[in-house]
Amino acid sequence: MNEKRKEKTEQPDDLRIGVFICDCGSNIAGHLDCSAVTEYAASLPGVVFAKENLYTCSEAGITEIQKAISEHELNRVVVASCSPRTHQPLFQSSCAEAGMNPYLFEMVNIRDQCSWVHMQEHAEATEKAKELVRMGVAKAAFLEPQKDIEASLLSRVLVIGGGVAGLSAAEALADMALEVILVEKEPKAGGLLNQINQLVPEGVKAAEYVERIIESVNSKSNVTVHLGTEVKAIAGYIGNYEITLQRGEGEAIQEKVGCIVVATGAVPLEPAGLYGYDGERVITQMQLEEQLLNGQFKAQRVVMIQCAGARVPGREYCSRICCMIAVKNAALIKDQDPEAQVHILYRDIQMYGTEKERMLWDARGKGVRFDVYDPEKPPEVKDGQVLFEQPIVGTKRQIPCDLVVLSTPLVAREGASALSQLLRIPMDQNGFFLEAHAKLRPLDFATDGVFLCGSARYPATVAEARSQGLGVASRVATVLFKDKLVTSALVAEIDPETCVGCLGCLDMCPYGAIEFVPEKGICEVNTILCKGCGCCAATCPSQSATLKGFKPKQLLSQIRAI
Amino acid sequence: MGDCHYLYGNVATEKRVRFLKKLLAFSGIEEERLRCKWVSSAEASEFVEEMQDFTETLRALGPSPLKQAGAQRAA
Amino acid sequence: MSKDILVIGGGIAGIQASLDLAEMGFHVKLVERLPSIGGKMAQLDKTFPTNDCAI
Amino acid sequence: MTQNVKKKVKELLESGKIKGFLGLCQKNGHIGPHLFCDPDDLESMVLGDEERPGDSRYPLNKLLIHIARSYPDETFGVLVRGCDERGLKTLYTWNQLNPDKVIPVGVACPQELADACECLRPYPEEFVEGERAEERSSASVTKISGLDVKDRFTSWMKEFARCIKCYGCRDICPMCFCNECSLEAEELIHTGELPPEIPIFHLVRAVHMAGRCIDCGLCNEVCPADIPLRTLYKKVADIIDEEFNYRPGYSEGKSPLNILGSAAEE
Repeated sequence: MNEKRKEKTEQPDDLRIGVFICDCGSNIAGHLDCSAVTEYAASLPGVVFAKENLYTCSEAGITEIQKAISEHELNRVVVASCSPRTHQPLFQSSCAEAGMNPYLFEMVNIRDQCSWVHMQEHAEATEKAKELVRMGVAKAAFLEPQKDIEASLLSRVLVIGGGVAGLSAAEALADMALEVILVEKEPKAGGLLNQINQLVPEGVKAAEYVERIIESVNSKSNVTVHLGTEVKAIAGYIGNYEITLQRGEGEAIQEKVGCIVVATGAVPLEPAGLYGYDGERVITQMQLEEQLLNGQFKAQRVVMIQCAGARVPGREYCSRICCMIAVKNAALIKDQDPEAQVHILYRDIQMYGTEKERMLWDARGKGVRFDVYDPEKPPEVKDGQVLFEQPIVGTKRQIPCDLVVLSTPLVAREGASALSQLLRIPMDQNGFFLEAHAKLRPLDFATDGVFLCGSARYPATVAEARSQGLGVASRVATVLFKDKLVTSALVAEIDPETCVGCLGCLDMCPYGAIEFVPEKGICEVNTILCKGCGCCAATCPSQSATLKGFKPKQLLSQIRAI
Repeated sequence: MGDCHYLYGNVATEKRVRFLKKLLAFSGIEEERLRCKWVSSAEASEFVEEMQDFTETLRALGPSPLKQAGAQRAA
Repeated sequence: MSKDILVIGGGIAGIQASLDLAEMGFHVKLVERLPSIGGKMAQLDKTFPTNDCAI
Repeated sequence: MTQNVKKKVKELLESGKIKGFLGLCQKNGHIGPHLFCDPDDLESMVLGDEERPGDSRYPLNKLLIHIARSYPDETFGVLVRGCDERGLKTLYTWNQLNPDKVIPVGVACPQELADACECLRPYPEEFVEGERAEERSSASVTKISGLDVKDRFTSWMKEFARCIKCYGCRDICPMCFCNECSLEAEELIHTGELPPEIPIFHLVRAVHMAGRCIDCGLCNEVCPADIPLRTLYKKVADIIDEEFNYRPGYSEGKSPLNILGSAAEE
C-alpha cells in the first residue's frame, strides 16, 4: 500500500475496539485456527480486546461482549462469526443494552464466507479469516454512532376495493380494533360475487355469502364505508398517508391513514370478436352465472370453450379459476336437467386440490363431455354449431348447440396503472400488481405500508381472496400494533452544502424517497421511504449523496485493508 | 435481472459494467479483468465455477498493467 | 386475559405466524415436536416456480 | 463577421426580452467573456476567432449558471456554437439552467474548426452568423482503437504521465457543475504527488463524463500538458451511444446511467 495513502486513512485516536471470534462449535473452529485469528485480531491497530468464544450468540457469549464493553470501555465491537442476517440484530441490541451505540457494531462473516467454503484448506482459511477480520476492524474504526429513525403511526387503514378480499381485510382489521376506511368504486360492495350464482362445493348462494360479510363490516363502528367513491390522491408514507377520496361529483374527502390495502380485484375479459361472441347465443361464463342466478337459463345443448382470449399472444397467463367455474356450471346444468347436453372444449384442465379434482370427476360422472382442442386450431362457432378437430385422431367434429359459453380470463382493471402511479407500486406485464416476493412476502409490496390481496394480485378463487384478505389484515397489524415506527438509521443522506440539485439521483431511487426542493435548489431524502439501497450514492457525481454506514471513507478503509 | 432485493440495483450495475468494460479496453486494460455475474446464495456451485473460471482468466492475462506501471513509478 | 400466544408447529406457517405476532408485540411461544424448526421447507432444495433456495 | 449577432443582440436587449447577453468582447488586445447589458455598448463584441477560428472560446454556458443563480427571475441571452448549444441542452436536463430563462444566439463554426474538433455537429439548430460546415467523425478515437491493447495502455500512460494536476480540464468544463469534486476527495485521490495516480485520476474523470460530456473540447485546449482528453471523452460518449443509444446534447432526456431500470435502452 502507498505510504501516503496510509496516512490519509489514519484511524481516530480514541478507538477502543473489541473483537470476538466465534468458533460456532466446530462450524468455524473445525476448519481454521480461531485462536490464531484471535491473536492476530488483538494485534490490529485500535483493538484493545480480543476473545474467542465457543458460541458468541449464546447467553454466555453475549454476556462476554457486554462485560467487555464495560470493563474495557469498548467503543467499537466486531464479531467474526456467521452471516449478519442471522445474528446481527441480536449482537446490536446486546451492545445497545451494554450502553454502546448499536451502529458502532460491525460483523464479519468467517463462516459462510470462509470456513464453509475452504473446508480442506486449514492454513489458507486461517489466513483469509485474518484478512476478513482486518477489513472488519478497518471499517469499524470509521463507523459513526447513529440514532434509529422514529415516526408516528396512525392506527387507521385504507382498504381500496370492496370485493370479497377487501371486505375480508376490512372485517378482520376492524376486529383488531383498528379504524378502517373502505372505499368501493361501485355503488354496492361485494364485487364480482354480486354477479355470481353460487359457490362450490358448498353450494351456497354467492350473494348470501358476500352479504353476510358486508353486514358484518357494516355492523362495526370502526369501519367507514365509502361507496361509489374513488381514490384521487395519495401523499405521505408509511404511518402517515394523506388520502383524497372523491365521491362522484361531490366534494373531496380528506383522510389520514397509516397503512393502505390494495384489493381492487380484476374483471372478466369481454371477448369482443372472439368465437362470434354476441351476448345472446355466444356468452361468457359470467353471463351464464347471471342467467343461472335469475332462472333465465333455458338452453338444452351447451358448449363451453376454455381459454377464450387467455394463454394467447399478448395475454399469455392462465387465469386459474375459469376451469373451476366451467366445471361448476356444467355440473349445475346437468343437475337441473340431466337430459341437457354439456360439452367442454379445453386445452388442459386446471382444477387444483383434491376437492376441485373431485368436482371434475363428478361432472364427468354426470355426463358432461370433455374434449381437448389444439390451440393452433381453435374451435369455430358457425350456424348454431361448434366445429373442432380432435388433435390426436384428427377427426373433425361438429357439435350442434343452442348456447356457446366462453370461459374468459380475469384481466387487470383499466384503472390499475393509475393506482400504480398514485401509490408507486409495481405491476407485472399483465397489469396485475406485483408483490414484494412471490413466496416470502406474497401480501406485501416492496414499499412499506402498502399491502395487497385478492385478484388485483392474480386471479383468485373466493376462498383464496378471503384468506388473502384475512392474511393481509395481520400483515397490516404487524405495522400498526406498534406505538411508533422505528426504522434503521442506515439510510441515504444528501449534503445540503454540496448538492447542486442536478437531479442525477432522483430517478435512480426505486422507492421515490428523493425529492427536489425548489426553494433550496437541492435534493432531499425522505428517511422513512429510503430503504438504504445506495443507488443515489453510487450515482451522485459529487458524493453529496451518501449512505450512512457505507460512506466512501468506511468502504475504502475496508477495501484498503485487504 | 431485476430480481434484486433492492429492486433495480443490479440493472443499474449492469449498465455501468457495460460502460466500464469498454472504457477499460480503450484505456488499454483488458476488459476481461472486469466481470459481473449474478449468483444467488443458493447457487454455491455456480459461484465456485465462476470464481475458478475468473481466476483462470486472470492468470492467463498475467499481471495487471496497472501493477507494472505502479512498480515502475515506485522504482 | 393473557396476551401470550402458543403456536404449535414450527414449519413455514407456524414460523411466519410467530414472526407476525411477535412483530405485533405479542409474546409468542413456538412449539415444535422435532429438535429443529423449519419443517418440510428445511428439507427442500429449491422451491417452485421461482427456484428460490428453500432454506 | 459579427454584424448579424450584434443586430440580434441589440434587438433582444432593446425589446427587453433579455436582461443581458453573455458573449465575448475584445479589450486591450484580449478576448474574454462579457455580459452585455446596454444595446449601445456592443462595439467590442467579438466571436472569439483571434488568429484561428474558435481559438478564444470560453465555457459561456458554465458562466451563465452563476449569473442565472444570482438573477433567477431574469432571462439572459448567450452566444452559442454547436457544442455550446449541446451544453445548454444538457445543463437543462441536469437542472442547472432553466430553458425558459435562456435565449441562445447561434453562430456556425467554419469548416477549419469543425475539422480540428472532429465535430459531429459544428452548428447550433438556429444560427445568425456563419455557414453550416460538414460534420466530422472521430478519427483520433479510431486511431487509438486500432492499437493493440498493450500499446493503448502505454500510449495513454505516456500522455497521462505529463499531468500536473492543475484541474484545468475540470475547471473549464461546462459539465463540471458540482460544488464538490470527487477528484479532490481525499479518500479517492491523494495529494502531494505528481503526476496524480495514473491512469486512475483520468479514468475517474472519464467515468464522470459518461452521459455528460458534450464534446466542446475546452479541456483539450486548456490542458498545459497537451493530454488528448477530448479523445478519451469522445470515446466515452461513443460507448454510451453504442450501449444505450444516448448522446448528451443530441439525445433528449436524462443519461441512461441516471435512469432506473432498462427502459431507456429500448
